[in-house]
This record gives sequence, C-alpha cells and structure tokens, in this order.
Amino acid sequence: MIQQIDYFLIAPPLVLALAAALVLLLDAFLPVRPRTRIGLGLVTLAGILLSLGFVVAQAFGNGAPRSTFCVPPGLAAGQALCSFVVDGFTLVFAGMVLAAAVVVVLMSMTELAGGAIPVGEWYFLLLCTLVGAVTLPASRDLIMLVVALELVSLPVFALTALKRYDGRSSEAAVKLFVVSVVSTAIMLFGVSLLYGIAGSVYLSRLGEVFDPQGAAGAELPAVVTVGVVLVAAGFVFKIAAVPFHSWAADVYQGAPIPVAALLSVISKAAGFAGLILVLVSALYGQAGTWAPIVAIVSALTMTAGNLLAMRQRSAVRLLAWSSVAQSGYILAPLAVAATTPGAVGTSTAYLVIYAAMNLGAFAVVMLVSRTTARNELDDYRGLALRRPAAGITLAFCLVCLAGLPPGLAGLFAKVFVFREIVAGGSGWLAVVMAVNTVIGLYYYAVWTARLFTPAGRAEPSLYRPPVTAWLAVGLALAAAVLFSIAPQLVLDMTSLSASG
Amino acid sequence: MMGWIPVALLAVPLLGALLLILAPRTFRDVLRTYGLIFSGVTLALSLALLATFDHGGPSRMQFELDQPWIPGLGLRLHLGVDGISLPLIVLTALLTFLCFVYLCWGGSRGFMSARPRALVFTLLVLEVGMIGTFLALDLLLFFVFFEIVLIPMYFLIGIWGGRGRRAASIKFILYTLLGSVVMLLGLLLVWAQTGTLDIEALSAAHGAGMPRSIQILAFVAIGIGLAVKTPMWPLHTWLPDAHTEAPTTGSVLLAGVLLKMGTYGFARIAIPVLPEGAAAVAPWLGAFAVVGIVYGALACLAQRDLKRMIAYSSVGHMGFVLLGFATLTPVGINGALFANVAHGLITGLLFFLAGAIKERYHTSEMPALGGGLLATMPRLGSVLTFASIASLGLPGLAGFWGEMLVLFGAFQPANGLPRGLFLTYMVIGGLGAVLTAAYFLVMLSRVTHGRPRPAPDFHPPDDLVPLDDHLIHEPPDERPVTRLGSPATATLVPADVYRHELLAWTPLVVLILLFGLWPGLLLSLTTPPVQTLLGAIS
Amino acid sequence: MDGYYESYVLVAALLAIGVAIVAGALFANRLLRPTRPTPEKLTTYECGVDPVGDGWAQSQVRYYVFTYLYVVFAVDAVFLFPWATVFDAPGYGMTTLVEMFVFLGFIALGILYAWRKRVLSWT
Amino acid sequence: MLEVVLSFVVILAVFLVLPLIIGQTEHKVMAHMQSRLGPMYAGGFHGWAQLIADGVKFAQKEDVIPAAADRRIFMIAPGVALVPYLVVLIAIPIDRDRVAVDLDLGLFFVLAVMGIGVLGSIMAGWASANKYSVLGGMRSAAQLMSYELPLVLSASSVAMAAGTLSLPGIVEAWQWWWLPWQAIGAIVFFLAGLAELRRPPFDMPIAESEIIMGPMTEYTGMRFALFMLSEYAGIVVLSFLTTVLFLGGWQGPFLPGWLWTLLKVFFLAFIVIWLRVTYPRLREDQLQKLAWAVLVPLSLAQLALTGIVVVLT
Amino acid sequence: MHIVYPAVVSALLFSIGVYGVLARRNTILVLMSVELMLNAVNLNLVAFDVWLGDRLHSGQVLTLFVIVIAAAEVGLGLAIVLALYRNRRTVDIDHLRDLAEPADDPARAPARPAPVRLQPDPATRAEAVQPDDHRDGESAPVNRGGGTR
Repeated sequence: MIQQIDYFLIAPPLVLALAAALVLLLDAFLPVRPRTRIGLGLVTLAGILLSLGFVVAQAFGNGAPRSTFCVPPGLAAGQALCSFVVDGFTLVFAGMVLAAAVVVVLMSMTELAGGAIPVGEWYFLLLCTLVGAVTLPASRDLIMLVVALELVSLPVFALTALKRYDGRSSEAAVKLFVVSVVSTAIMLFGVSLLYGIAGSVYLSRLGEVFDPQGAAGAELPAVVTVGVVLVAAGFVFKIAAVPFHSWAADVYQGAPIPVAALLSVISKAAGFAGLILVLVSALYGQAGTWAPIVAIVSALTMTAGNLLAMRQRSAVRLLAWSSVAQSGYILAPLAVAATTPGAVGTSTAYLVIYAAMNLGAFAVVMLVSRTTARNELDDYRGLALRRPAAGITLAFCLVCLAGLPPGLAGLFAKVFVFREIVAGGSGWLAVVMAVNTVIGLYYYAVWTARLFTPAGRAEPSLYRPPVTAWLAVGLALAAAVLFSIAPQLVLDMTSLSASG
Repeated sequence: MMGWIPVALLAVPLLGALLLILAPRTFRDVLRTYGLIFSGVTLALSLALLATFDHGGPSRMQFELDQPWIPGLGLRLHLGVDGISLPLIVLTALLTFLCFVYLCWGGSRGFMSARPRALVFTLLVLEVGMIGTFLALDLLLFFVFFEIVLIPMYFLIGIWGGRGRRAASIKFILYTLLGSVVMLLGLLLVWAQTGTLDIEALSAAHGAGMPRSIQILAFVAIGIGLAVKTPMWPLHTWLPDAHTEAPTTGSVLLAGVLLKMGTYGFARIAIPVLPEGAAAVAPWLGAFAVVGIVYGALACLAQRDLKRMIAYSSVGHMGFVLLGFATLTPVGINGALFANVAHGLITGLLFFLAGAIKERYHTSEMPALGGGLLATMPRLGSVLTFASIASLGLPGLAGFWGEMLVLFGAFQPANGLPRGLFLTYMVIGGLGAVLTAAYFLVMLSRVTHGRPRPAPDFHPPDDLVPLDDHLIHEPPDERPVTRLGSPATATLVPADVYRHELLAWTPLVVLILLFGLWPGLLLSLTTPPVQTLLGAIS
Repeated sequence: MDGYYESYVLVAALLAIGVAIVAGALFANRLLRPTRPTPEKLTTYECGVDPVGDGWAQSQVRYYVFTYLYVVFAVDAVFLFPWATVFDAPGYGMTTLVEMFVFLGFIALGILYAWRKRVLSWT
Repeated sequence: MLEVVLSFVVILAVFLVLPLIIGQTEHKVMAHMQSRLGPMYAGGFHGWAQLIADGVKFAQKEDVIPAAADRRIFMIAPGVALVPYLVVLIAIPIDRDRVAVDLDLGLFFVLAVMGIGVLGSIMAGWASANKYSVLGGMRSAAQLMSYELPLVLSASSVAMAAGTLSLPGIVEAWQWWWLPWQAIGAIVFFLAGLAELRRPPFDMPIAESEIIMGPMTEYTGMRFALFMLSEYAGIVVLSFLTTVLFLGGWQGPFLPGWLWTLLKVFFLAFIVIWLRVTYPRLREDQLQKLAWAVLVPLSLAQLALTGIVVVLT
Repeated sequence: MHIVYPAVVSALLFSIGVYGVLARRNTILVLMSVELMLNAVNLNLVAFDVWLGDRLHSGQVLTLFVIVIAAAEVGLGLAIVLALYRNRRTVDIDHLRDLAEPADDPARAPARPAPVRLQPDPATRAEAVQPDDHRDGESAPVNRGGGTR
C-alpha cells in the first residue's frame, strides 16, 4: 500500500531540503569566519542551481504531466488522485522561483557581509522557503497546498526578524506575522468547509464536485460560497492584494532588502500559484462566485497600490506599493480565467516578467542601501552619473515596471494582460488598469528622473560593492533585457501552463 | 528588393549607441566625429533609400520587411516605406546629421563639453526611435518606437537643458506618457476588434469590421495620444517649456521631427484605419486646430523669449497641419503633409538660429537682446530674417504651400463633413496666417532691426556652459533678469556666423527654397498614397 | 460509534467523581477548619520579610528555547503515533521505517544545531 | 453497568489507598536507608497510620489565601493537579480484561491527561503572586516541556512494538524479550516520568531549600494536602504506566495477573523512593541538558531499534 | 451525532477567534485568538472526516498538519514578539508606528526635515552595540521610546 515515489519528480524540493540541512550542519560545525559566510552562500547557491537543473531536466522531458504521491488504486475509486504533479505550470513556477532565488541569494551574500545577521539561519530559512515555493505549484491537494504555503510563509517571518537589535525589523516581522497567521486561519477555515462539502481534498475531485454542470454538482449548499471566499482570502494575503495589502510597505521597509525582494517575488509567485490552482483548477465551476470578486480585488489592489506608491519618499516603500499594484495587474487576467483559456498563461507571463524587473530594482536598491542610511528617493539623485551601471539598471527596471519602451518587457506584459481582459469581456477592468498604468508612470518616471539629475554634492562613497552584488544586478538586468527583446520566450514557457 | 535599407537605417545608429556603451573608453577621443560618422552613414542610407525608391509607385509600400517578433501577440517586425514616410525619414536623418555637424565643430562652447558620450548616445538612440516610428508598419511596433523617442528626448532636455529643465522635462514626459497610454488603449482596442496589428492590412480594410462607435472611441483615444505629441491646442502646454529649456539640438529635433511623429500618426494610422471615426471626429479636430492656430499666433505676440515664441509658432503651424487632416480631402491632407515637412525644415532652422543667438548673448529674451542684429551680425540676422519669412508663409518659400493647400482643403471638405463649419475654419485659419505674419514681423523688428545695443550680459566663453550642477538648486523658471549696468562689454561683441553653423544651416536653407519653388517635388510623393489611404472616404 | 462515545462518557463520569472528591474534601475542610485571617497572615510569604515589589514581577526566563524545542518535537510526535500503529502492517515495511527516520533525522538535526549553538547550556 | 460501577470502585480504591501506602512506604524506607526508624507511633504498629494522622491534621488547618493572590485560580489549582491522575487510571488495565475502559487511543489519552497535572502546578505558581511560586511554576513548565518529549517518544516505541495504542493491547502483545529490547525506552520513560512528577532528584521546581516548595509556598491545609496527594498519586500512575508499557503488566507466571501488576507497581515505587534517597537534586540547567542531550537522543535510538526489529521480524 | 453540532461549535469558536483578533491589541492575545480559529478548523475537519466516512482520512491528516502549523506559528510568533519586546518594550500592535505611511504629503512639504530616527544609523550602531551573546533579555540593548513618539 506504499505510494510509489518518483524521486526524479520531487528532486527539486528534495535537493533544496537537503541543502538546507547541509547548511545547518555546516553552520553548526564550521568555525565562525568570514570565509564560512561566503562558503555557506555558495553551498546555498549550489543547492538552488542543482534544483534548478532538475527543473530544467524535467522540462526537457517528454512534456506529459507526470505525477507522484498518488492514492493507491484500491482507495481512489477509479480516479487518479495525485498530490504532486509536475506539468508545465509547475515547471514554470518552480523555474521562476529558483531563478529568482539565485538573485536573492546573491543579494543576501552582499547583505550578510555586514555581519549583523546570523548566516546559517539565514540561508537555512531561505532554503526552507524555497522548498515551499517549489512544492506549492506542484501540489494538487489542499493538504499539500496548505503545508507548502505555510512553508513559504513561516521562514519569511523569521528572516524578517533576523536582524537583531533592530526594532524596525522586528516590528515588520510582527506585522507580517499577525496578518499572515490571521489570513492562514481564515483560509484553513475555508479549506475545512470545502473539504466538508466535497469530501475530498484532491483538487481534481473538488473540481468535479463543484462543477455545476457535473454529476455531483446538482445541488450545492450555499456555504460553498463562504468556503470559496475564505480560501481565496488566504492567498490574497500572500500576494498582498486588497484587503490584505496593508502589511506590504511596512514589512518591506523593515525587513532586510533581500527579504523584501523575496517577499515581492518568490512569496508572491507562490501565492499566485496557489490562487491559480485553487480557483482555476479546483473551483472553476464556481467562477460565478469568485470571478467578480477577483476582478474587484484586482481593480482595488492596483488602485490602492498605485495611489499609495505615489506619495512615498522611501525607495523600498515605493517598490512595496508598486509591487502591490503589480499584483493587481497579475490578478486581472484571473478574473476572466473561467471564460478565456489563456488567462492563466497571461498571468504567469506577467509574473515572470515582473519577477525579473522587480528583482533588478531591488538589487540596485540594496546596493544603494549599503551607502545611505535612509534609502529615500532623494538618495538616488545622480545615481546614473555616479554609478552608471547601477543607475542604468535601475532606470531600465523602473521603466520596465512602468511599461514604457525601452522597457519592452513591462510594456508587452501589460499588453498581454490588456488583451486578455478585453477578450474576456472585462472592459471596465481594462479601463481601470489603464488609468492605473498612467498613475504608475508618474512615480516610476519621477524616480527614474532622479537617477539622472545631478546630485547637489557628490558625496564620496567609500563602499565597494562585492562582486555578488553586481552579479545579482547583472542577472536581473540580463533577464529583463532578454524578456524585452524576446517576450515570446516567456509566452512560450507560460503557454504550457495554460493547461494546468 | 532592398529590404535591408530600413533595417540598416535602424541598425546603424543603434550600433553606434551600443558600441558607445559597451566600449566606453575607446571612443573618448573621437566622440565628435563618432556621432558625425554614424549619423552620416544613416543620412547616406536614407539618401540611398530616396534614390532607389520607386518614384513611380509611391503609394505602394516599398522596402518591406516582415518578420514575426512576438507571435503570441501577433507582433511583427514589419517595416516599410511609402511616399508619406519617405520624406520624413530623410528629414529625420538630415536633421540629426545637421545636429551632429553643429555639435562637432561647436567646439568647447557647444554642448559637447559636458557628458559628450552620453549626448552622442542619446542623440543616436533618439534617431533610432524617430526613424523607427516612420518605418513601422505594425501598430505595436509603431507605439514602441513612438515611446522610445521619449526617453532620450527627456534626458536631452533634463540634462543638457536650460535652467528650468527639470520642470520642463518632467512636464514633457508626463504629458506625452499620458497621451501614449491613451493611445495604447486605442491601439489595443483596434487590435481587439480586428485581431490584427498590421497597419497595411488595417488601412486596406478601411475600418471594415469595426462598428462606428468603436471607431470613434478608438480614434479619440489614438487621436489624444497623437495630439499631445503634435501638439494640439489644449494639450500643447508642455511644448513651450520643453522648447525653451531644451538645448539647441533638442529643440531642433523636437520641432523638426518629434512633432511630425504625431501628425504622421494621423496620416498613417488614425485616418486610414478608422475612417468612420475620423469622419465623426473631424469637425472637432478642425475646431481644435483652428483654435490652436489663433491661440498660437496670439501667444506668440505676447512672448518675450525668442525660443518660446518659436515654440508657440509651432503650435500654430501644427494647427494648420491638423486642420488639413480634419478636412479628410486629398488636398487638405497633402497640404498637411507638406506643411509638416516644411515646418520641420523651417522650425529646425529657426531653433538653430535661436540657439546660436542664445549662445552668443546667453539669453533669448528679446528685450535683453536689443535690436539691430542685422547691423551687428549681418549674416546671422539675414538667415534669421529668411527663416522667419519662410515660417510666416511667404509664397515662394516652403512654408507657403502647405498652409495654402490646407486652406483649400478646408474650403471644400470631404463629403459628409459640414461645409459651412469648415468654411468658418478656413476663414479663421486665414486670420491666423495673418497673425503669424504679424508676430514674425514684430519679432524681426525687435531683434534684427532697430538700434543695436551692446549685449549686456555677455560672459567669456568658458563660462558659457549652462549645465553646472549648482544651477539645479535654483527654483525652476525663475530666470534672473539680465544684470543691467554691467560695465563696458561693447568690445566683446560675439562673432557672426561660424563656419560650422553655416554648414549646418545651408542644407536647410536650400531645401526651404527648393520646396518653396518646386512644391511638386514633395507633392508627387505624397499625393498617390493619400489617394489610396482615403479610399474609403472619397 | 456508540462504544466510542460511551467510553468517553465513562471518562467524563470519572472526571466528575474526581472533581466531587476534591470538592468534597475541600468542603469537609471548610467545616473542620478555623478561619481567623489577619493582614499579616494574608501577606505574601517571602522568607519572613516584607514582600518586595509585585508578586508577578517579571523575571528572567531562559526557557523559551526549550519551549521551541519541545514544540518541534511534540509536533513530530503527532506524526509518530499514527505511524507507529501501522508501520509494520503488511505492505509497508522497511521503506516506511526509513521514511520516518528521514523525518526524525531532520528533526534531530534541529537539536544537534541547538546543541552546537550552545543553546542547551547556560553560561 | 455493574461492571462499570465495580471498576470505578476499584479505581477509587487504588487512587485513594495506594498513594497512602506508597507515602507510608517512603517514610519507612527512607528512614531505614538513612539508618533511622521513621514514624513509629501513630496507629501503633510501626506508625502505620501516620499519613492518616497527617491527613486529619491538614483537614483541620486554616486555609490561608494570600491577599495578593489570584483567588479563583489559586483555589482550583490543587484540584487540577490531582484529578488528572485519577482520570488516567481509567485506562490502565490491572488484569487481563480488567480495565474500566479500553480506549483505542489509550496511550495517547494517558499521556495527554498526565500532562494536565502539571498545569495545576503552573496555576498554583502563577496564582500565588509570590516570586518563588512564579519561579517554581515556570520551572515546572520548563520541566514538563523538556521531559514530555522523551516520555512520549519512548512510549511510542512501545506502541510501535505492539502496533497499537491501546494499553491492554500493548500488554497483550508483550513478550518477555521485550525487557531487554525496550530497556532503554523503559529507563527513559521512567526517568522522564519522574521528572514530570518533580520527584527528587528532579525536584528543582519545588526545591524547598531554594524556593520554598515553589508553587506550593502559599498553600496550607487541605489544599496543600491535595498537592501532596497528587504527588503520590503521580507515583502510582507512573508506576502503573511503566508496568503496563514496559514490564508486561499482568503477565507473569504462577500468580494471578492483578497481583503481578501490583507487585511490579510496588517495585517501581520502591525505586522511586530509592532514587530520592540516593541522588542529589539536579541543577536547572543540568535538568534541561539531561533531557535534551541524553534522554531525547536515547529515546530516538530506542525508536530506531524498535522500528528495525519490528520490521525485520 | 448530527454534523451540525460540531459545525456550529466550530463556527462559534472561529467567530470568537475573529473577535479576539479584531478587538485585542496585544500581540500575544491576537496569537491566542488565532489559535482558537485554528482549533475551530481542526474541529471542523475531524467532524467532517467522521461524518463523511472518508476512507482516505484526509480530514484527520489535514488536522495533524494544522496542529503542526499552529505550533510552528506560535513558536515563531512568540520568538518574534520577544525580539520586538526587547527592542521596543511593547507588544501592543497599535504602538508599532515606526514603520508607517508618511503622515504628510511630500509634494507639499518637500523640505520637511527628516524625522527623528530612533535608531542610530548603522555605522554608529555597530559601535554602540557590543557583540555579545544575547540569549536572554537583560543584556539586550533597548532602543527605548520606540512606540511612544
């Protein structure tokens, strides 16, 4: 009765977990030296790259979805009920998360060079988060989904608070924590309701039960709606959408910047993966319930994010709210996912592109944060003249986020979304999004402008960023440029996921 | 075919820009000639384009290149040239080249002194965007190039501009960005309705498959985006600031090419693709256009600053262009296109001159300049006089034909348009032309004639560079009035026209004369494609 | 199902009896004992001197690390018990055992780490 | 129904009598180990009624509740400490088929309910509003935390061996060779159990010379007696559990099953007393270290051993 | 037993938890309220599992995981609150205003002086804090006044 385990399929999270264990051991037994710090970073990096290698190897397999952790046939009543499925959707998300993780680790190596943060814990927690983030898109039952989601969330709290003696950091952690646990509890209540109605936790089975056209879905109790809404709420938190958006800026500002990058990309990707799995894969029959909610949440999210971003002076806060707004854009196609088949692919494509450009921005912001205490927008004045590489990268990424040429990646990403929601018949959402794009243009442009206006006094910056910092910046920039030149790459990748 | 020329037109300046980034130190010493070479090659290519262009069939797309780029969006790398875009491409290449000529021998007094590498880079990228806009035959591609232009122009104003550059550049970019987004929405609307982004196919369809309401909506959206760039009357407010603060090259390219991109968009996309929408909106467009003409002229009369005045004159001229489009007749549109090119040449020249004056006197305030330019600097004064007269539309010079044809077009607008209304427009437009003449003459009388007055605010050349960093701390737009009573500067009268200036201006003067005397040269290119574009209306 | 509830009813009954015993004892005590409270008698006892400060004065707590360790392992035990009852059932066997030890190994890693980081010993 | 009443009577008898017997035994055994006599007068024969006399004394003493205390919690804390041990007895088999309720989660139930007993100490410590008491309560809690783990792990080792969580089921499955096989587990379980009871040498939380009985500082009279009773009841329960889990409960030759059970229980109780006399009190950090660095790894090792043997046989 | 009993109890429990989360400002109490909510979930899951007669016992399995999650959350939450308390001497959510939206509109007051920082900037802080081992609360440096601006 043992479930057969396909170790090749679970290799990516497994490798990460082993790497986490290894990091912990090394940290415990190696002497505390600067070299150890770098070594741990490299081990982490190696683990992530190996995991990424497995993802790529899976991607070059025969392409058919493969699954493991399946219910033995004797118990499954004739259906294939599997908990862990590797298909295009999974691979895209896992690949994106891992690629982003590479950048985040490189950023961490810069951040940790300061020595204020315990290194072993840091990498260990980072890897734990990644295990969750890689597992989440492969999960096909509610249990695995919940566990993976928590695995993504919990280490991040600790990461946020890891800067000891920093009140802002622990304040950020508390805020993140409180909102997170509450939303988790809400989601779990929803999950329990769905389970009670459907009698199964497998998404495929849920899909059958909740399909109004299906055999089982003739008469569903009204509590289904409650369950759907509550479950969605949990994921809405992870993606920092309204009404669970308020934590974003405070947490991003208080947390170390690599963690903010992690929150804004990896954790958000995981949230979206979960949301897509639950809403589109399991609850597509209930689209009548959730589609309008998603649309409204999306509209509110982008509006709130943009309006709040406009009045920020702190760079990280601005990025935080802008990433909230971007969440709204990513969410928008999901509102029409039930009617248009490509919507999931569009959201994913936007997410991938967003990941590249946002990481680029964060990488540069982290560089700047090493020399300025407050990291406000004014500190960026003349950056492109002082440090042309950093300045131009940041400018490019901001322009990308704004969706302007030459940041074509962002532009095309927005165009994908526009097309999808217009095709899906949510014209009003497109209008809201257009207005928001305009608002977004304002603050991105203002920031970009500062990069090029000469600073009043060219303050001598003694800080020489380590090579890892430049590597992080370079990688993110390369990805953003690549996506600008050939967005089709992303589309090809994510169209795989449309079926998922 | 010679499909490679359009690509080369884009590739050469792009290559120049990239080389500059990738090997920053290599070209430090040859920067002046560097830009000159790349833009020269581009100009040569555009001339080759002109030479090999099949003048027998200007309405046909030539040198076409059609490669898929992003199949997922249906976006194709679709480039091509026809009679409408050809003159603009050549104009762009020419003006860019002239700008480099101007910079190359401008010596340390020119803007080459500060961040020369970035300046060359910016101008080359700008050229890519401008040429690309005129070449693109795909809606999104058009938009991309249209937007690419913004960034370098923004930096051109924001870094090398005058004292109020920050405010001006931000105003510039915000206006145009907002317009662009609206335009993008319009383009996407068209796309969502027809499912294609191909401009050729769309114009061949003449709006088939799009209901009238959608067409109107799309036309308004696209039109707003283009009108900001053009600029049309209520959306023009960024223009005077941008022009005033931009460096000479920036002003020249802004007036000479960037404004054309807006009007080109009307001719290439808005009118042919959305004929019904155009027909419905045309009266409004005309109304805004004539308001722009009159407003521009009146505003010019009130200006003290030379550059600002020329900028406002652009508003008026572009009003004529828009009025031409609004008529929706071949005559009117031909006139519009002609006026377009002519304005590019003339205003380009005017801004060169204004820049030269500002360089000499360190101000472009007309009262501060005093008068008697013809006496103190006869050659500069005479070129200024020539350009002003061309701009006010003296018959025999390029400025005349376009405006005349536009007024003709308004006299007999397309079927379905209210003729009485357009007659009114014609009358007002004519009045505007008179006013144009008035303000140019007033300007000439103040600057070129009158009693010469020693330039009171002349600084030694090494102090000339207007972009010292400390300037940024001064509040924008609070230009200090010239320091009066500074002692004995009469001996330091700046020189008359330099050789490099002459080199940069002569081609423009020649072309103004050429088109003025032989308008058919240009009209033969534009007429056939206009006929086909208007197939649905006429 | 009935047996299931019934057995817990019995548990509840015994609980009630236990409570009754305690209550009864205390009640009997109330009947038997004298009650003569004085302020001195009611003060908090601190080795005979007058109490200093608040009884709930916050004091140094070094135990929370152990609390965390406990939580980790207690939670691990949550999985251990269901597993312990079935792991040698037909069809499971060695694989199941190894899997659980992998799980336990991961947890043991935690205690190893705590030990190496000198969390367990007080300075 | 009758059976239930009968079993309850037995449970109550065990609950009320055995602690007294063990308490008396402790007096005497300790005395003799320390070369003295211990109680000799109450009741005549070797002071057999000493504890009853103590009980009467406690019942007549004034019940003082400090003014600063959290009254309600202060008052119920002894009950909370005592009653769980009574409830635990319901699941413990004395002889084959002699168990009040055969819970299929018996082991789980027993461990869970035993844990509640410590809550009584914590409540008492907190409610007393006394620094010593609060400290003692904290220490109790910490001790519970640390020792619960090896306790549970070693218990689960037995559950693995037997393949059931039911206590009678475990005894039923017991074989003599489990003695060496589960020896480590048995020792760990027993020691951890002692620590949970805060019996010496694990009595740091109540260390009278240091924090004056810790949580019980402020208690007098009947409530204090209840605490004392709960301590001895705890010893009874622990001995019962160890017997049932590791020593084969009623299994044994010649004698009736219940007698075997009682014999084993008394034997264990004797060891409890013996340990008290033998070893000095462990310091707080030693306590914690013993739990985490010795007992937990040992119990994990026992788990491994059990698992391997079960799978192999 | 009808499913409605446990379901109603669980809903009540959940509601109490929600109330606690909304009404309580002390982080610890919020944490406890969340635990209530999670226990409501557990109750639901177990009840549904039994009611449905789920052969896979998904409900119970999920319950186990929820227990784990709850434990992990509490553990982590307490650690974070402790860290916060060391730094700020408060665990009241409403007092956590160090990270918050800027109060005024930067466009209107661009020259506003920088707010007084409670933390010294990193350079000076590194000197101020001795790098000793802080496993306990007493020797940790306290940045006072964090919440009382």
